Amino acid sequence: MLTLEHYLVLGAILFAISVFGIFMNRKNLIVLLMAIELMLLAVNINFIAFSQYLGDASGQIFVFFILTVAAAESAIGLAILVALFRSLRSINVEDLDHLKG
Amino acid sequence: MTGNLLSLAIWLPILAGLVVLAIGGGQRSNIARWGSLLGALASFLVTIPLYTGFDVLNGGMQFVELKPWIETYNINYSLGVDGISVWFVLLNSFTTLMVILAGWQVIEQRVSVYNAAFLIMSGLINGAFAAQDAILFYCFFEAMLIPMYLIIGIWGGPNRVYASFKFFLYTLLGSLLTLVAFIYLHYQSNGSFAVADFAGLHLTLKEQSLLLVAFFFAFAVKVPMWPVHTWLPDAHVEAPTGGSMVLAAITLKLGAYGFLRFALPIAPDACREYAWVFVLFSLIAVVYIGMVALVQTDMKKLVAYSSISHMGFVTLGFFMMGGLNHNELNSWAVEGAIAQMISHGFVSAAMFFCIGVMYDRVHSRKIADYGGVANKMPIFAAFFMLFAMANSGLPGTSGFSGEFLVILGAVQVNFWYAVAGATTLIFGAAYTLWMYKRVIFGDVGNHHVEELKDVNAREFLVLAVLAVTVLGMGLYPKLFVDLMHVSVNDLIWHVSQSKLPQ
Amino acid sequence: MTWTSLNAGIAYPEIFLLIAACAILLIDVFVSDAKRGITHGLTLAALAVTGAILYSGYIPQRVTAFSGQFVADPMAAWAKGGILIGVALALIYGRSYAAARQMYRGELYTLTLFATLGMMIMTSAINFLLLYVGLELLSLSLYALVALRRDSANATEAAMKYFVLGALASGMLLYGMSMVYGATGSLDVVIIAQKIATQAANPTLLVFGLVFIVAGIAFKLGAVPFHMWVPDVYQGAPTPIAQLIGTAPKLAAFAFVMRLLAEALGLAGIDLSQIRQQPMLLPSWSSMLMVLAVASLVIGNLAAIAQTNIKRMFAYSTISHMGFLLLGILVANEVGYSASFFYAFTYVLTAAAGFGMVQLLSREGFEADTIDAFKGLAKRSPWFAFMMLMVLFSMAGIPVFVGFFAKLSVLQALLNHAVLVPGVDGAGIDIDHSGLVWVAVVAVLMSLVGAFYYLRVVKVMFFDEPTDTAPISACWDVRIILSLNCLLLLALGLVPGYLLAKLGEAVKLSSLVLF
Amino acid sequence: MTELVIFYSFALILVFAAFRVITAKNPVHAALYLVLSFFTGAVLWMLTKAEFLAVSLIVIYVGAVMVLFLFVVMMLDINFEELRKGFWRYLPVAGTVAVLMAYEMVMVLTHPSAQLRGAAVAEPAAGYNNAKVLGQLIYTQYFLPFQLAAVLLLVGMVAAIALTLRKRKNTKYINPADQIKVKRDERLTIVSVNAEARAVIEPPKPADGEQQA
Amino acid sequence: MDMKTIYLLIPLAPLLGALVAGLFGWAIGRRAAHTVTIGGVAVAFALSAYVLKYLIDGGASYNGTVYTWLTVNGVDLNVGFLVDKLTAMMMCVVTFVSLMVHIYTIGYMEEDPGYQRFFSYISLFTFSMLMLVMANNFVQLFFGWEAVGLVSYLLIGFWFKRPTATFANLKAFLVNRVGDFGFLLGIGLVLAHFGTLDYAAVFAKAGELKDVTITLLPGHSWSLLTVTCILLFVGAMGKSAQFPLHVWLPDSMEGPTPISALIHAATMVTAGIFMVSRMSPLYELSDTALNFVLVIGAITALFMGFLGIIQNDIKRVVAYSTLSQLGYMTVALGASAYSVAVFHLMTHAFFKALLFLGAGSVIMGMHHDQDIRNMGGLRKYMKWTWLTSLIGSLALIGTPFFAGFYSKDSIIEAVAESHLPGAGFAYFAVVAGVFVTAFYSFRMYFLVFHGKERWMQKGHHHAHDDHAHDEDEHHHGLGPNDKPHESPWVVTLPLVLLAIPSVIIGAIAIKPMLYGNFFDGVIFINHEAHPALEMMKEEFHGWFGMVLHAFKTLPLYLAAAGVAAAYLFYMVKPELPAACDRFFTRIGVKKLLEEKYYMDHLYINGFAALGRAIGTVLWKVGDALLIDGLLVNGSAKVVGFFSSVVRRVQTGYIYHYAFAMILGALGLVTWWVWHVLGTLH
Repeated sequence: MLTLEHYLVLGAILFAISVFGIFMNRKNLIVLLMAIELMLLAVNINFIAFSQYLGDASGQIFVFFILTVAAAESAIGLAILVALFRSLRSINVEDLDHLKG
Repeated sequence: MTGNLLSLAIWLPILAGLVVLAIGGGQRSNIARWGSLLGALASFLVTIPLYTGFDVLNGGMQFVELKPWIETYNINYSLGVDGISVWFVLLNSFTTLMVILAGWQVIEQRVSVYNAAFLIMSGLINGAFAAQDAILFYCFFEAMLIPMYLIIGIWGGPNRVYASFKFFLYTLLGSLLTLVAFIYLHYQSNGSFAVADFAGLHLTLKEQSLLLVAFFFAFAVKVPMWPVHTWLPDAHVEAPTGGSMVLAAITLKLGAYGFLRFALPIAPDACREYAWVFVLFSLIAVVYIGMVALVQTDMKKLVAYSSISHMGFVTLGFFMMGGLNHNELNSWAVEGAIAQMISHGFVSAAMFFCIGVMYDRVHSRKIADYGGVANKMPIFAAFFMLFAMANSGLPGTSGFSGEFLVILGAVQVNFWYAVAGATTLIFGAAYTLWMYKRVIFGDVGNHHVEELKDVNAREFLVLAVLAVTVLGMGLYPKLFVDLMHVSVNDLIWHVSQSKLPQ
Repeated sequence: MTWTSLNAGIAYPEIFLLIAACAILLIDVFVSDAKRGITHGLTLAALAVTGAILYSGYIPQRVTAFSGQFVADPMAAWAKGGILIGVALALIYGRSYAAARQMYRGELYTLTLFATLGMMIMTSAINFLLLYVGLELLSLSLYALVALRRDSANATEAAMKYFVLGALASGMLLYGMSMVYGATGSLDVVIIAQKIATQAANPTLLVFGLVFIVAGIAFKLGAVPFHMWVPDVYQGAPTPIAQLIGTAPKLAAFAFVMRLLAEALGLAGIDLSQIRQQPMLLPSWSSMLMVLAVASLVIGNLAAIAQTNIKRMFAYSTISHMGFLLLGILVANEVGYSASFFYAFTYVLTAAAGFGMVQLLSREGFEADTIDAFKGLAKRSPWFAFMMLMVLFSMAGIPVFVGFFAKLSVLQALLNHAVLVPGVDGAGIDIDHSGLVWVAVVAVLMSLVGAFYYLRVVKVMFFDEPTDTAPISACWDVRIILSLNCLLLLALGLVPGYLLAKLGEAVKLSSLVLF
Repeated sequence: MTELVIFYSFALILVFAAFRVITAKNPVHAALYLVLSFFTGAVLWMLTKAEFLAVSLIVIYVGAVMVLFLFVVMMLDINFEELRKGFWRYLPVAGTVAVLMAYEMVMVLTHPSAQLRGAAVAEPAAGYNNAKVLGQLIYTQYFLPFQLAAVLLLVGMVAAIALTLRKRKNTKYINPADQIKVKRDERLTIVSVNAEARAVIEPPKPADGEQQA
Repeated sequence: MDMKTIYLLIPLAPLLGALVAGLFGWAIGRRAAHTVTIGGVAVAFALSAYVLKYLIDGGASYNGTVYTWLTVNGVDLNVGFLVDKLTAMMMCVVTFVSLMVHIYTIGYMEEDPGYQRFFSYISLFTFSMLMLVMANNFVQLFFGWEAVGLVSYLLIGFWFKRPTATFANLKAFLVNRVGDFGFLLGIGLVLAHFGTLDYAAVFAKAGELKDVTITLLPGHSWSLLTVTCILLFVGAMGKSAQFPLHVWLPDSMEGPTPISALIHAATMVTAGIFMVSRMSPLYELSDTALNFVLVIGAITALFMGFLGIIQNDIKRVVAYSTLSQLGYMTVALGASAYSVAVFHLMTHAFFKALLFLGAGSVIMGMHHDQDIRNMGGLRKYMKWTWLTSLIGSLALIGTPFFAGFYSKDSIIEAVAESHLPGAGFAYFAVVAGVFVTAFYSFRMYFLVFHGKERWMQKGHHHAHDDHAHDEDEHHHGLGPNDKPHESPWVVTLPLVLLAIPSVIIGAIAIKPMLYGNFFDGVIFINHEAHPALEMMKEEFHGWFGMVLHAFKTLPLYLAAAGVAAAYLFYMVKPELPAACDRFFTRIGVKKLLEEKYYMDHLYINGFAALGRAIGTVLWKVGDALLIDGLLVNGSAKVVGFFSSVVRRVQTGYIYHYAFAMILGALGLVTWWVWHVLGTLH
């Protein structure tokens, strides 16, 4: 029987993978953005699972908003990426080290 | 009029300072000078009624003012002076006047800021002495650091940055802990910050001890007691003359005053329990610092160390309080300590001023750069001699009264305390007069000394006024001490009671 | 569902602001670069009108709208007031800075207005979804604003870091929210609180979610170890934007924390004696915040010492200030919340003044963001040196500036709490509250360290000789408002009672009462 | 049972795809793996009868967001060889933390106290219409967030334009408004030529538009 | 004029003079300065004499308060006068000698630019000394005590350009401070146990506290009075230059000669003797203390006399003689013969002032050369000086009929009668001292006034004393062809006036002072315990009888032997001293004496150097290294170190930032979630 636990564990694993991706990735900013999308996916899985488990639609509404926000967020993230690339000529994460200390 | 004398004493100098800042900037140095002199004079005059109108038989707070300030925390604008604190208000206003005069020609840069800083500080210090609300006290106590920091830092000597930081952070350390203590007491006293309420609390020995530690850090640093004294020589050496005068004459007293007002009444049992620690530190201050002062090569540093040593006497006196050791009340040492505080206010201000007079001419504080000053500046040498003698505690000068009483009080508690304390007779004379000998006596030491000119009218005025106070307090200390009897007795009675929870 | 049932009236400020933002967005299209002042003026006017509406619509109680998702209470009103002031100050101080750096564009204003809207939503939202949307509205606008000076490598780098880490934090927050949702079956703050109070919630999921929520909040506040974006963003972002990030959002974040932790997860309005039967939710987040607060105080102050860039120094100091803010919140009672509220409110004013000074000294081609830029300011401009002095001492918490009273109120709450609940026995609430005394001691000791770096700036201003002798070129409005802002720090220090009382009252009136 | 098989198989694909997203050497591949993840995710959502969101996920993400990603990846002139170096160097630490994280999260969620074991994802009632339910909620109860979501998208748009739109120096473009506003005098200078004297010809003052070009 | 006003006037008149001369000396000129000061002192002297007369005639002694200086803990600390015969006698001595010195100074300091200042100082001194002797309580006593110390300091360093002078005055002040250290503690003990500082009240209570003991070290208890008296006596040791605190007095000769006469011979140095006599009701109760006093006095009397023998500086010879004589007085005190001590104090005041002033006159004549080896034959040139000096010397060595004889002989007798354990040694010391005194006195006398005029032979000769190397205007000495001249009348007149009492005062005063009722009610002697004076009283048969008796005792012959030896050494066989010198050098005694028993070394290279060394160590190690270096700057460094560590963590890399966040979240999960799970199950 498909249970809530299945979904939550899957969400947890996805979450961990995306986290792993964020601090493993030292070269490519784009992949970083993708990892964030993955994380949101994990959260969404949670919400949907809970929503269906609770028989309460508000969780799904939340997912809907997360999708919307994520879209806007990607737009801005990519825009920043482009702007960054224009000034830095690189999207290498390791090149982003002018601000430190 | 008498209703808000204390407020006047606090806010008048601050206001004067702001006015000086506003009108005396830029090239208008003379306006700044005269304006601040006027302000300081007015501020001093308004404190006179505090003395004349003081009810000697009343040990409680007088000239009380009470207005709510921050009602959320029940913090009040609560002022009042008793026989102990009234002197420091007067002393402070007086010293400020001297300081303004002392810096008259010497300070050429940013005169208005310099004078305003002192005026504002004067008001703040008055506030600290008059505050009867812990937070109000704390505000004044801390805010004072700012003008002093600037004074040392802007007009100070070559190493002024280090000194100013050390001064500020050292003293801040202690006061922050005290703030924690105050807040703790605030809760304990059911939401009151009134000092009197704090003193009425019954606290366990552990609580009292922790509070005492906090108070120790705040007030011992300010006094300064050994081993938290090392900021003082640096601060004194680097500060301009006026700064040193105020530091020595007033701000050190604040620390000692804090002990009287907070540590002793609030944590009497802990004070009794750990009195030996304080006595030990005080005696170390007298002996150890006395010896250190002996080998100083910088006049200001020497006088700074001497200040520490003298303040050691003050703290020694406090913890010789009869209630701490005997059942019988014994106010010798306490009144001696307070007299010593007042006297040290005059003497150290005078000493620093004297050094300032020479520094202004030669631009060196090194003893070795002088010699034979008496040949060129006989009047100055005479004054300096008087103050040096006062610094060594010669009878007939103010320096004697306090030391004498403290030693008399100490003998009654423990003979050996008195023995260690009385070594100041030797050390005090040794370091002061040895310096005097090397600086003033002898043949003209070098061409700088050769070119010296004797004191001008302004310097003469300051020296003369200080001389009068030093002699006056030496010859008739009763004038000063009579005011404090009742308050001191109250305090001692208070301290002699156990405050442990029943 | 009718218009009246929406009760939209209490959201008029937000509605107006939204309309105004859209209008300005449109108007700006027709404004040439030379006449950008129109946009500037309109934006300020919009903020002012929003404030006016806010003021006129003030209700001294908790009123909800939009199906219980939006609440207007005195706390929100005060917070919004602070936010509007903070944003307005950022715009005013930043005008010439922006003009000199190709940032003086309509987007600066529209995005700022949208960010403001986000902040206002954050303060008033009592639904996880709305909270999230408000947060994102703010965040997205800020990401863009940081990068607005797109030719600057530092700005875009800062934006990128901010963005990536912000998204990560959002992810954590969402994850936490999903867990709480799963545990309580609702996104509504009030219902969640009720479920928790009646033990109708799954404690494991709740605590699990709580951890992630705290992490998300900590990021927003910039608490250690979720702080690392702060210095880089402050330094990299154009100064007005750094100011924007460093001021108003702190208030929004405070409200956000209040809604999430105090109201939803904080057992607000519950008799303390009932704690016995409760899972350790309240003590959990309280002690989590304690760790974060102490870490922030220590790391923030220590790191600030080593800085040479004043914006970066401000950033670390912000971190430590947020530590202090958290100290008040973790007390988890009205006294503590009031204290933190006061802290956040005054911090907005203080930080705004600090950044204002940096911008005052900056000019075309000169950022003035190093501490050395302040060298000899007392000689160049005694007045502003004194103003900056007040700002710094206020930040350091020296009386009689308002910063002291902020710290005082927090410490007071902390220490009183320490004695108030000396560990309710049984029930497993095993936080040793007397330990909070030591937290307070750490806090004050770290203030001492903090005083050092503030003093260093004062030193540079007053003790050093100026290396840069160019006259200060700021226009009169900036001079006046900046001076007023700084003097306000002093005035509030002299008379803190009113604001303290009002904010305390606001917190009290706004508290969520469940039963 | 069928559900479980479907779940496990798609979940495995999802995890694999997610893993490949972050480890793929080429970001184009990563993006494609991400698409795959979204597809599998959508399938899993379908399993819970959340059809509307499953469709939305594909429409929004695969249809819009991922395309955007690919655009950017291809638009930027990136040296991928450079970006691939040293990826595995940090694996031990990062991997440990990630595994620990996953382990802890899973342990918490499967802990008996979480009471999730055996909690079936509820079967919706007959006649349940996912889209309708959501729609009703969004336009009533979630009216305010809905409006704000619109604002968010607006912010995204404004931001993206503000950050990326720039007037290139080499591109010539015209401003129609300027063109319309042009007057005869600005275009045509009538010079009275004196046949015998040398004429001094004032160059015409260029219009705003031209100057920009 | 009631008595109180008179008593007030006596100290205030010199004070007024001092203030006028000191503060306005620059305006009023020399003549006015010395007129006003001399006037003040003269008034004081006249009134003192009147007071003495009044008291001798049976007037009541006075004990009253002038004003209350301070009130603490219900105890009044007053400024007040106790005028009884002891006081009156002291007042007369002080004012008389002071008056003489004032007059003398007109001549002596004629060329000095600090003329007014000098007059101001000596008048101030007179005031201070009067305050000291007139005190009716310990506070005022201490006030006067320190005030005379101050003036002494000022006067020793009067020629402040000379390094030796400023060294000497600092030394004097500090050594005195060591004494005062004990003195103050003594006063403290008095207050602590008597509850008052008024003489009368203290003395009244002394009997009650006779058996009180105090525990200063655990397990040891001392008699309160013993401790108190010894502590008070430590003060006297400083002021009256008793071994081992005597080292300042010889050096104090750096001051102008008039003050050597006034302060360092006649008055101030006897303050200790006066004080102990005053405190007789206390000392009488402690044999231990008396014995201590006796032994200290004996040491001083004999060993300081030895040092006088080898001095070549005319003033130093007199100074060591003063030390020795002070030892005599102290011995008398120890023997409970307070009146004898005071008696010797008085006679000594006259003849020693005379000797000093005479020496000063010689110095003037020699143009400020003080080395007796350069003198000789001055008798011819300076008749008055010669004569008066001879009288002084005779008085000093105890020649019968001269004042010193009566007092010194009485001391020797008193010691002989004393039963204290140290009396034997003391007796030996004082008797041996007689010879020594006679020898060095007449050594000086012969060398100065008789024999060849050596300045002519040797030219400008410098003594080996360091100060003589000083190229100072006051030390130019006499050229080979110069002739010394007798000093002006202002100098010789005081000599004559002092010579008169030096001869006659002993015979006049011995009976009333020692054996009469002069000191009744003033000096208290426990005759049962200390019967010396009683026994002497029985043997006393008038002053003439005493002279006759003296021929039957050793001291007179010893004195004669001393004179004879001096004559032999310095008149008859001038080569003998060199031979002795070689002998004593060989056995090391010479060196010991030259180095003054190494006491100066001990103080300067021992205590003072040690103090400075400890100070340096405390400063450099304690303050600079440990407190500042380790604690203050150390904690700053630690903070700085952590700061740099924290700073380095902020690498600028997003993945590190994210990593920190993840770790933070993981930490929170680990700690709290597992925690909760643990508690739930």
